[in-house]
Parts: sequence; C-alpha cells; structure tokens
Amino acid sequence: MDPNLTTIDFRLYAHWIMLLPMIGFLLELLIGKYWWRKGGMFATLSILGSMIISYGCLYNVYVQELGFWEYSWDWFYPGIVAGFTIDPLSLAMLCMVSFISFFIHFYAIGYMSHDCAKNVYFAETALFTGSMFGLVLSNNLLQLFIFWEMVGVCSYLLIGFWWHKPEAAAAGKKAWMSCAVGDCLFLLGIAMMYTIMVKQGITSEIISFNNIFQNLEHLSHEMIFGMSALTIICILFMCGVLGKSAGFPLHVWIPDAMEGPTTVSALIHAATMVTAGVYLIARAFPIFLAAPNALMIVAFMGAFTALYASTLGLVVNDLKRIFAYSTISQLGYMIAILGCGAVLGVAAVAFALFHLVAHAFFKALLFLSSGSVLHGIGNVRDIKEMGGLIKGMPWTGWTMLAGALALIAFPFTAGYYSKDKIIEEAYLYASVHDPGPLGYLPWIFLVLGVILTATYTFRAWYLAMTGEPKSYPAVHPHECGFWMRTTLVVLAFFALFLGIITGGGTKFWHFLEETFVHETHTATGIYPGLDLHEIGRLGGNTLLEHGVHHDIPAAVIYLPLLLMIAGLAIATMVYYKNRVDVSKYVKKDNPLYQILWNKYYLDYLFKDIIAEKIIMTVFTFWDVLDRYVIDGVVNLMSWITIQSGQVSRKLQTGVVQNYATAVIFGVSMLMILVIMFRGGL
Amino acid sequence: MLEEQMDILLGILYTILGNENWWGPWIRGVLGLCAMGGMMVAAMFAVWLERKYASDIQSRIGPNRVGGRFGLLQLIADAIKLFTKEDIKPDKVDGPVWAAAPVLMFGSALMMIIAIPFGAFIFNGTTYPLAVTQFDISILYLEAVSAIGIIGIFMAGWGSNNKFAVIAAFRNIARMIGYEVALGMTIISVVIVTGSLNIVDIVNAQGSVVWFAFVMPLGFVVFGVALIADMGRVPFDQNEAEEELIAGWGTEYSGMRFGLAYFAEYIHMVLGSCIAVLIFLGGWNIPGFIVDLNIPLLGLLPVAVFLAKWVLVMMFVIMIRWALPRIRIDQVTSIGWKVLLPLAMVNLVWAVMLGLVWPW
Amino acid sequence: MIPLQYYLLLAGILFAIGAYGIMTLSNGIRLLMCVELMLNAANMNLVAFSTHINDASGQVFALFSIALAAAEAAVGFAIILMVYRLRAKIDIENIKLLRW
Amino acid sequence: MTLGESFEMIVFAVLAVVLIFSAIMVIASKEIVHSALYLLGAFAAVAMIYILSNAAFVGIVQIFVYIGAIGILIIFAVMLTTREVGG
Repeated sequence: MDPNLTTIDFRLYAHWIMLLPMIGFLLELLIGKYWWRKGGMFATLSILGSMIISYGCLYNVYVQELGFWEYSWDWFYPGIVAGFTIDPLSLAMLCMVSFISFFIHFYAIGYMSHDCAKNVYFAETALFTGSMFGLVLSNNLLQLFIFWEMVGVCSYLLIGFWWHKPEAAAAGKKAWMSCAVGDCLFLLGIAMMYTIMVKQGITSEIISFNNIFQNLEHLSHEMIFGMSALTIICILFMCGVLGKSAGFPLHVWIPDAMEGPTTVSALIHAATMVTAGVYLIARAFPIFLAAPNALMIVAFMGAFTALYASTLGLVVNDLKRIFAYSTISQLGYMIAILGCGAVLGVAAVAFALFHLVAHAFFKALLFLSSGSVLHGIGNVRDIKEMGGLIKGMPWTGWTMLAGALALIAFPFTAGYYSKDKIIEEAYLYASVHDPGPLGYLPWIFLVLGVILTATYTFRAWYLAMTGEPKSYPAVHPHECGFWMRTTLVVLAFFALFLGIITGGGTKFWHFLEETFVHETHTATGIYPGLDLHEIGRLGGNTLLEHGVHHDIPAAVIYLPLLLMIAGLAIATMVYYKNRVDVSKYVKKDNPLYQILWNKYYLDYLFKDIIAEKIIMTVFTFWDVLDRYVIDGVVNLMSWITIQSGQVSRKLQTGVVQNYATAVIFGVSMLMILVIMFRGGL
Repeated sequence: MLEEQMDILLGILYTILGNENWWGPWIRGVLGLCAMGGMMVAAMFAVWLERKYASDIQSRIGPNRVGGRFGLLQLIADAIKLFTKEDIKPDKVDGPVWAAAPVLMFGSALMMIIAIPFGAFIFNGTTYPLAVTQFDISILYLEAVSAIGIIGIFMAGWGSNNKFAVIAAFRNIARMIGYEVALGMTIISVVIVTGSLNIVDIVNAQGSVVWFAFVMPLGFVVFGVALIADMGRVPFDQNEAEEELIAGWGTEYSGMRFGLAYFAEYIHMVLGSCIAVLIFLGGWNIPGFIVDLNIPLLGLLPVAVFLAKWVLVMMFVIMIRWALPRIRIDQVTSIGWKVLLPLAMVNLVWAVMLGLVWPW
Repeated sequence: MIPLQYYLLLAGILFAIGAYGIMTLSNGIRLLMCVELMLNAANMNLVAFSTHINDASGQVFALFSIALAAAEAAVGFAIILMVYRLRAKIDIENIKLLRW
Repeated sequence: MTLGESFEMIVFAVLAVVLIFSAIMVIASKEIVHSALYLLGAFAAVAMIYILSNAAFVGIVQIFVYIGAIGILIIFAVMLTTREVGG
C-alpha cells in the first residue's frame, strides 16, 4: 500500500496547531467556567489536538519523507507575508512543546483544582502554548515577533496570576520589563533587516526566513557604521534572546517568576517561553553564521551565563529558584553550543535542540515534582524547612530524583547524552576554530558548570527529600493525586530514557541536521537548500568538513563525567552524610557568600542605579523641555484658536432655524450658480 | 363535459376580473362591495357566536329572547337599537376629529377586506383564489392598512375631550405599537421562508409542504399572542377596562357612531382570524393532501375547509376571552417588548435558516 | 401618464412649504413635522423620476429614504422628549445649549 | 387623452389639492394635534400619489412606515409634551 495515498498530509493543517489552543483559550474564557470541574478540559483537549497534528506532521516528514513545507500568503503590505513552516527544526519544537504542554495541562487539572479562577488560568496557558506554536511555526520575522510578544504577555499574566500577592504582581511586571528591553532591540533588529532587504531590491516575502537565507550573500556586503550590518542585526537579535531566554544581564526576572503557579514555571522553563530565544537563534542560524563574530558573542554569552547561573544556584534556599537558576544555566549551554556552530555548522543546531528537548522533559519533571512538594506541604518553598519528604511522598521524591539525575547528566539519562555531547563539541570548537587560551573559555565555563550543577541539584534533593523533617508542615506531607502522579511518571520515563530511545541522540541529530540544507517546498515554488559552508565563509567561519573525524582526547570526553561524580560526591558528603559543616561558610560576613546571596548586585544595579538614578535624571531634564518648550508651542496654538473662536463664534446663534435658513440659502445660491455657469442643471 | 364547462366559466370570470379591460376595476369594486356586505354578516355572526359560545362556556343560556331557537335575531335587534338611538354630540368635543374617528376605524377595517382571499377554487391544477383583488404585496398591504386603525383610535380618544378616552386611546396605541413589531416580524419570517409577499403564494407554499404553524411553532405562538393583542381582545383589552376607564375611548360615542367602532373591532377579529388561518394554518389546504379535484362540486371543498378553520380560530380567540383575566397595561407592554419581540427575533433567525432549505 | 413636471411642481411646492415651516416655526415637534414633509417631497421626486424613466432603482432609493426617515424621526422625537423632560419646554428658541 | 388618463389626471389633481392643503395646514393650524393629523393626511396623499404612479410597493411602505410608525411617534411626542397652542 502506498503510504502517501493512505494517510493524511498533516502539513496542510499546520495552522491548526496554533489555532486550536487559541480556540481553547476562547472557549475556556467564555464557557470554561460552566464546564467540567470549572475549566481545564477545553485547554487540555485543544492542546491534545495540536499534539496529534504535530506528531502527524512528524510522521509525514520523518517516516514518509514528504519533504519540508512552507506556505504563506500576503498579509498587510506587499512584501509582508504570514506563513507557516514545517521543517525538522520546527517539528522538534512542536512535538516537544505540545507533549510537555499537554502533560503540564494534565497535571494542572489536579494542581489547580482548588483555584477559583481556574478557567482563566487554563485560558491563559492555552493562549501561552498557542502563541508558542505560532512562534515556532512562523516563517518570517514579523510574525515571529508578534507571537514572541504574545508569549511575553501570557507570561506576564501567568506569573502574576495570583495578583493579590504583591510579590507575584511585581514579578510579573519585572518579567515584562526585562523582556521588553530585549524585545525593543529585537524589533530594531527586525527593522534593520527589513531595511537592508529592501535595499537589495527585494519586494516580496521581505522578512521571511527562507528569503533572507537565499539573499545572505548580498546582505553580507551591507555595512553600518563600519560594521557588518548582519553582525549588528545578530547582536540585536541576541539582546532579544537574552531577554526571553534569560541570558546573563537580563535573566533577573526568572527567579522572581517563581511567584506564579508552579505549573506556569514548568511551562515557562520547559516548553514555552525561555526556549523561544534558543529557537530564534536556531531558526536564524544561517544569519548568525553569515555575520562575522556574531556566533562568537553567542558562544561566550551562553557559556558565561551557564557558569554564572550555576554559582547562584548554590546559595538559594528556595526549591523552585534553585531549579530556575539551573534553567538559566542549561539555557546557557544551549546558547553556547549554538555559538559553537561557527565550526560545527548545522550540527550545532541539532545538539542545542536535543539538549533543549531533553531539558524540557527533565526540567518540566523537576518543576512539577517540586509543585507536588509545594502542594503536599502547604506552599513551603524553603528547602531548609523540608526534609525527609521521600517517606511521605515516594512518587514525588523518586521522580524528582530521576529529573535531578537527568539534569546532572548521570550516565544513560537523557541529559547525559545531550549535555556531555555539548561539552565535547565545545572542546572541538575551541581546538579547531580559535586556538589559544580565549577559545577554550566557553569549554572551561561549561565544564565548571557541570560540577556546580551536580552540587546544587543534589543539595536541593538531599535537603528536601532526606534527613529529618525540619518544620511542622514537612512532617506529614500528602502525596499528589492521580492527575499529577501520572504526569510525573510519564515525564520521569522520558527524562531517564529519552537518550536511549533516540539511540544516544543520533537519530535526533541526523534528523535535525537536514534543516536548512534541504530544499523547502512552498505553494509557489521551492527554496533550494543552503550551502552552509558558503554562508559560513561570508562570516569568516570555516566549518568542519562533513565526515572528517577529529580526535578528542579521552580525558576530555570523560572529564564531565568525573566532575559530575565529584559534584555529586560533594553534595552527598555535605548534605546527606553531613561530614562537612557548611554553616561556617554560609555566613553574612563571608564576602563571597554575600555577593552570591545578592546575586552579584545585579538587581541593585538595575533598579537602584539605572532605573532610579540615571533614567530619573534624564527624565528631569526632559520634564523641563516638555514644560517650557513643547507646552509653550501647544499653548500658543490654543491661544490662537481661542482668539479666532472669540471672533467667529458670533456666527453660532444656537437657533436651529437660522442654520436651516443658512443651509437653504446656500443650496439655493449653489443651484443658481450652477444654472448661471453651466446654462442649466 | 361538466369539467370543460366549469373551466370555461372560471376562465371567463377571471378574464372579466383581469386588469386588461377597462371594466375590470369596476367589477372588482362591485365585488368589493359584496365582500363588505359579507363581512358585515360575518361580523354579526361573530358577535352572535361570541355571545352564545361565552354563555356555553359559563354554563348560561345566552341570548334567547329575540329571534328563533338560538337567539339568531338578537343581532338584528341590537343593530336596530343602535340605528335608532339618538346621536349625542357632547358640547366640548373636537368636532371633525371626533366625527371622523369611527369612520376611519371602520374604513381601515373594511380596506383590509380586499386583499384577503376567502378560500379558493382549485380546478385542473390551477388555483383560483376567492378574493376581491390580487396583488403581489397583499400581506404588506394588510399590515399597513391595519395600522391606520390606530390613528382612528387616537382621534376618537383625543377628540372626545375626555381624560378616560385619552388614557384608553394611549393604552391602545402603546399596546399596538408594541405588538405590531412582533407581529410584523413573525409575518416577515413567513415571508422570508416563502419568498413572496403574496398571501396566495404563502398559502400555496404551505399546501405543497406543511403548515407554517408546524415548521415555525415559536413564530406561530408569537403571532397568535400578538394578534390577540392587536385585536384588543382579552387579556389585552386594557383600553376598555370598564372599572377604570368607563367605556374607554368610546365613552363619548353613542348610537351608530359607537356601532361603527364596535363593528370595526369585530371585523378586526374576523379578519385577524382569517390571516392566522392563511399564513400559519395552511389556508384552504388540507394537510398532506393537495386538492386538485376534477369533480366540480368538490372544488368547493377548499372553501369549506377554510371556513371551518376560520370558525375554529375564532372560537379559540373567544374562548381565551372568557378564560383569562385582564392583565395590567405595564405588564402588557413589558411582555410585548421584552418577551415577544426577542422571541420573534429568534424566530426570524430560525426562518432565515429554514428559508435556506425551503422547500426541502 | 401624468407628466413629470406636475410631480416636480407638486414636490417643489411641498418642499417649499416644509422649508418655510422650518424657517419660521419654533416648536420643536412642528419643525420635525416640516422635516418629514420635505423628506416626502424628495421621495416623491425619486418615485416620479423612477416612473418616468421606467427604472426601479428610484423606488429603491425612496425605500431607503423612508427607512432613514423612520430612524430620524425616532431619534429626533426622543431628543425632543428628553429636552422636554430637562427644560419643560419644546420651544427651540429656549434651547441654545450649543451656542458658545 | 383617453378616458383612463383623464381619470388619472383628475385623481392626481384631487390628491395634489389635498396634499397641498394638508401641508399648509400642518404649518398654519393653531392646534398642534391638528397639525399632526394633517401631516398624516399629507402622508396618505403622498402614498396615494405613489400608488397612482405605479409604485404600489413604495406607497404601501409609505403608509406602513409613515402613518403606522412615524405618525404614532409624532402623536406620542405631541401628547407627552405640553399643549402649546400656536407657535
């Protein structure tokens, strides 16, 4: 039987992946309150529908090999299109997002069952997921930006979902503001991209990704301020990525975002929000490749973020915040390996996406299990007040252990295959691309991150799950119910065995490596595949030849494993066996601890110095200008208007008859004029 | 043989009545006068029917002194009484307005007659409606002309220079504008389904499929209530609430002037029942049975069917009068605007959907 | 067939009467009545032309105009009633709120 | 001029006279209720003229809307405000 004839071409229904959650959003908002358990079903089922279509597309493309597909139509201006694209990159994201989001929704049916605004919560999460689908499916920058912002709006709404708590409201605002900084710059980048595309004389599909990729050779000659325009654009994109994916200076909103419901944290960290930034770099990867130095910046920012966030994870006591910092750190890994794409080519995208998917599974698992902990002991989040929970909630405890093992890349878990590969490839990058001490910096950062990751992850797990209960609520935790337990088990399975299922990741990588280099079918024609070597040459990047084997010393390969074991051993010694008394170092007068505790004073810098000193000073000058110059002009205009009105208002008698008489008189005069000058009507 | 003669006869009749000849309008005028006379008889029959049926409902005997066995001549006696009564014109009335009002009311009622087909002959597959005249917008004409009657009521109330009369007239107007909207919308829904403003087409449409009362039950209910309100019958007879308003807007009228107005009300009832039968109850059609009879005498069957339905509807209307109490004027208006109008709109939506598939 | 000029003359007279009323009367209700007269004159022209050139579109215009007139009357009389409730007067000489 | 045409002309003349008289009385009548009733008369005459000029549908709609709806509105407005004689 010919499979092409007997199955549905799901690629044609790709827009429904995005639309179904939007419909779910509307239904939840309008009638969800009166439905089963006061909401939840519409959102969950709509995302299930999206999931079915996503996996249908995956079947079409991966098994049936129907080819990549893109369709678009004119949107609002000649040259601006709206469209959807189906290729391995978007498929990997779609399948991951729909799967994780579905299970988070499934979990939330249990987790949010006591909330009075349940339907609003589910409406917002459905919109959140739908926006993410839209973002992933977008075939052009503007559409992507719109969904990017919608994701931001939804995160604002959801982080501040418990708005009656002032911290939650402030956290929502902070998330929005931090992202907005990056988003403004991102939009500027899109505008610049539009400008230089138009300068090339391109009139259709101006900011579609595929069209940009086709024209990279011309675009790379554009210069702005003596720099390559593409580099500037990529730096601006990178700013957007830093805001959305919590890169180094703009990550400050992530820990505060823990004020939202835990399911929201899981959604933000695993599926929908923060992965958007990584996805943007992956989607725009050829642009970065063609821009000189852009990928180097990406690599350094990512690696630095990875290390930086893991140091902060060591001192935080809030269970959810520990995982939040680990997310920042893991995103740093992904961004760093994308930066290594300067040498690895599209394989870097594959590695980054595999780590993204694996991370989504285990991070969703970690958040959901910590949500289960919070649910079980009455919203206590401080790990110093937990302890011994595994006796009371074995399901939660063991599944969290599975997540933690995956996070620290314990052998044969999902993280082992994804993260160790990243570190290995970072070494390759350093050794091939940029010999010298500086080139090894990303690799060093990433390797150091491993030990810290192992330490802080198991610090959290040991303190929460083992030992003696340290507060009253932790004495009698209650285990989570059916909805939540099912989700935890499913996610734990994938967190442990995703790597093995995908053949150590190789199946996934091979599939993803077809992105960009294969042709894309559209309704009107075909975009040929890209020659990434050629494109890399435009940006001064020399890619490794395919199939050429490079020796990596065995020491480098096994170093992350050793360091992970070392970190695990430290955590076990300190927090499980209690051989070392940390309270000697964890003191307010320890300057190192002080810095870490205050998160390197970054919040202080943003709020107290930039916001209150610099911006307020500028505003003061602006105020003077506004009050005397601009208002003066406005007042002059109004004065002129008033004076002329004083004269002409005499005409207005307020008596209707006068007006009617004037109208009739005027019309009569007009008719007479017409008759006079035209000799008849 | 007989069939052919019948065919020729009807053909000649319709040639005479046609618009082509100069005498056509005159003959139709004569026919109209005949219909007018017939309508007076029907109205008198309605008055008699009301009194007898009411007495039956209330276990009374009813009129039985004058006339034969069933008091049949009671109406003649009443009419003679009205004719011979003194025509009193109160001193302070607004003369012309006061005098014109009953004429206008009676006139508007009579004007409705010409558009209504009182049954039809069906012969050899052709329908010959039994109407004074036929035109394409008869249902619209009926609604428009019945609206003139409201002006008559206002003139009666205002011209009488009597506060009871004015209040009664305004109750009447307030009620009628409220219910005419719902009435009009239900009629329009029928028109939407049929695609024609011609009553004959509407009746024929029901003959080929099914009565509109069954496909638009909501519309039929709204139409029925609004029609009863429009006719000013209990429970919507606030304008004649004797306890409050003496005799309503007719307080200052006596003799034949009152008689005219009184008759106009009954003609309204008779014609209203006709319209209900025509547009919702299939007119002269028998359900599920298309009358195409070649036997000449059976060609009259549709007329008989129509008359039977008409009497049944009238009896229903009369029965309601003696079964329900009168409701307050504010309740009347709020029912009209807040219940019937939305329901009529729902029905309109339903009619639009129905019209897409009609005739199925 | 009545000549077109007769219709136009009649409509002109009707319009002039309405216009005269608008210019001279001060009672708000009477003003609106005069507006209705003028509208009717205009409609009569439309219908007359439509009959004259044997084209139904003039009648369609007249129907639109009638529908518009109904809406206009409803709004106009509602305004007058509200003004009456506020001021206990419908004499528009007294209603000059819009005057400077 | 045929019989039919002259008959039409006579009807038109009568209607025109009625119309102009009613229109003038709308303005001239002292009593505002009379004005309103004359206005209705004018509407009716216009409707008749429509029917006379082969625009029966517009004529019927004129009766329906102007007499049935606008006339009632005018009467309501008149009766709900004070009775001002003259003006």
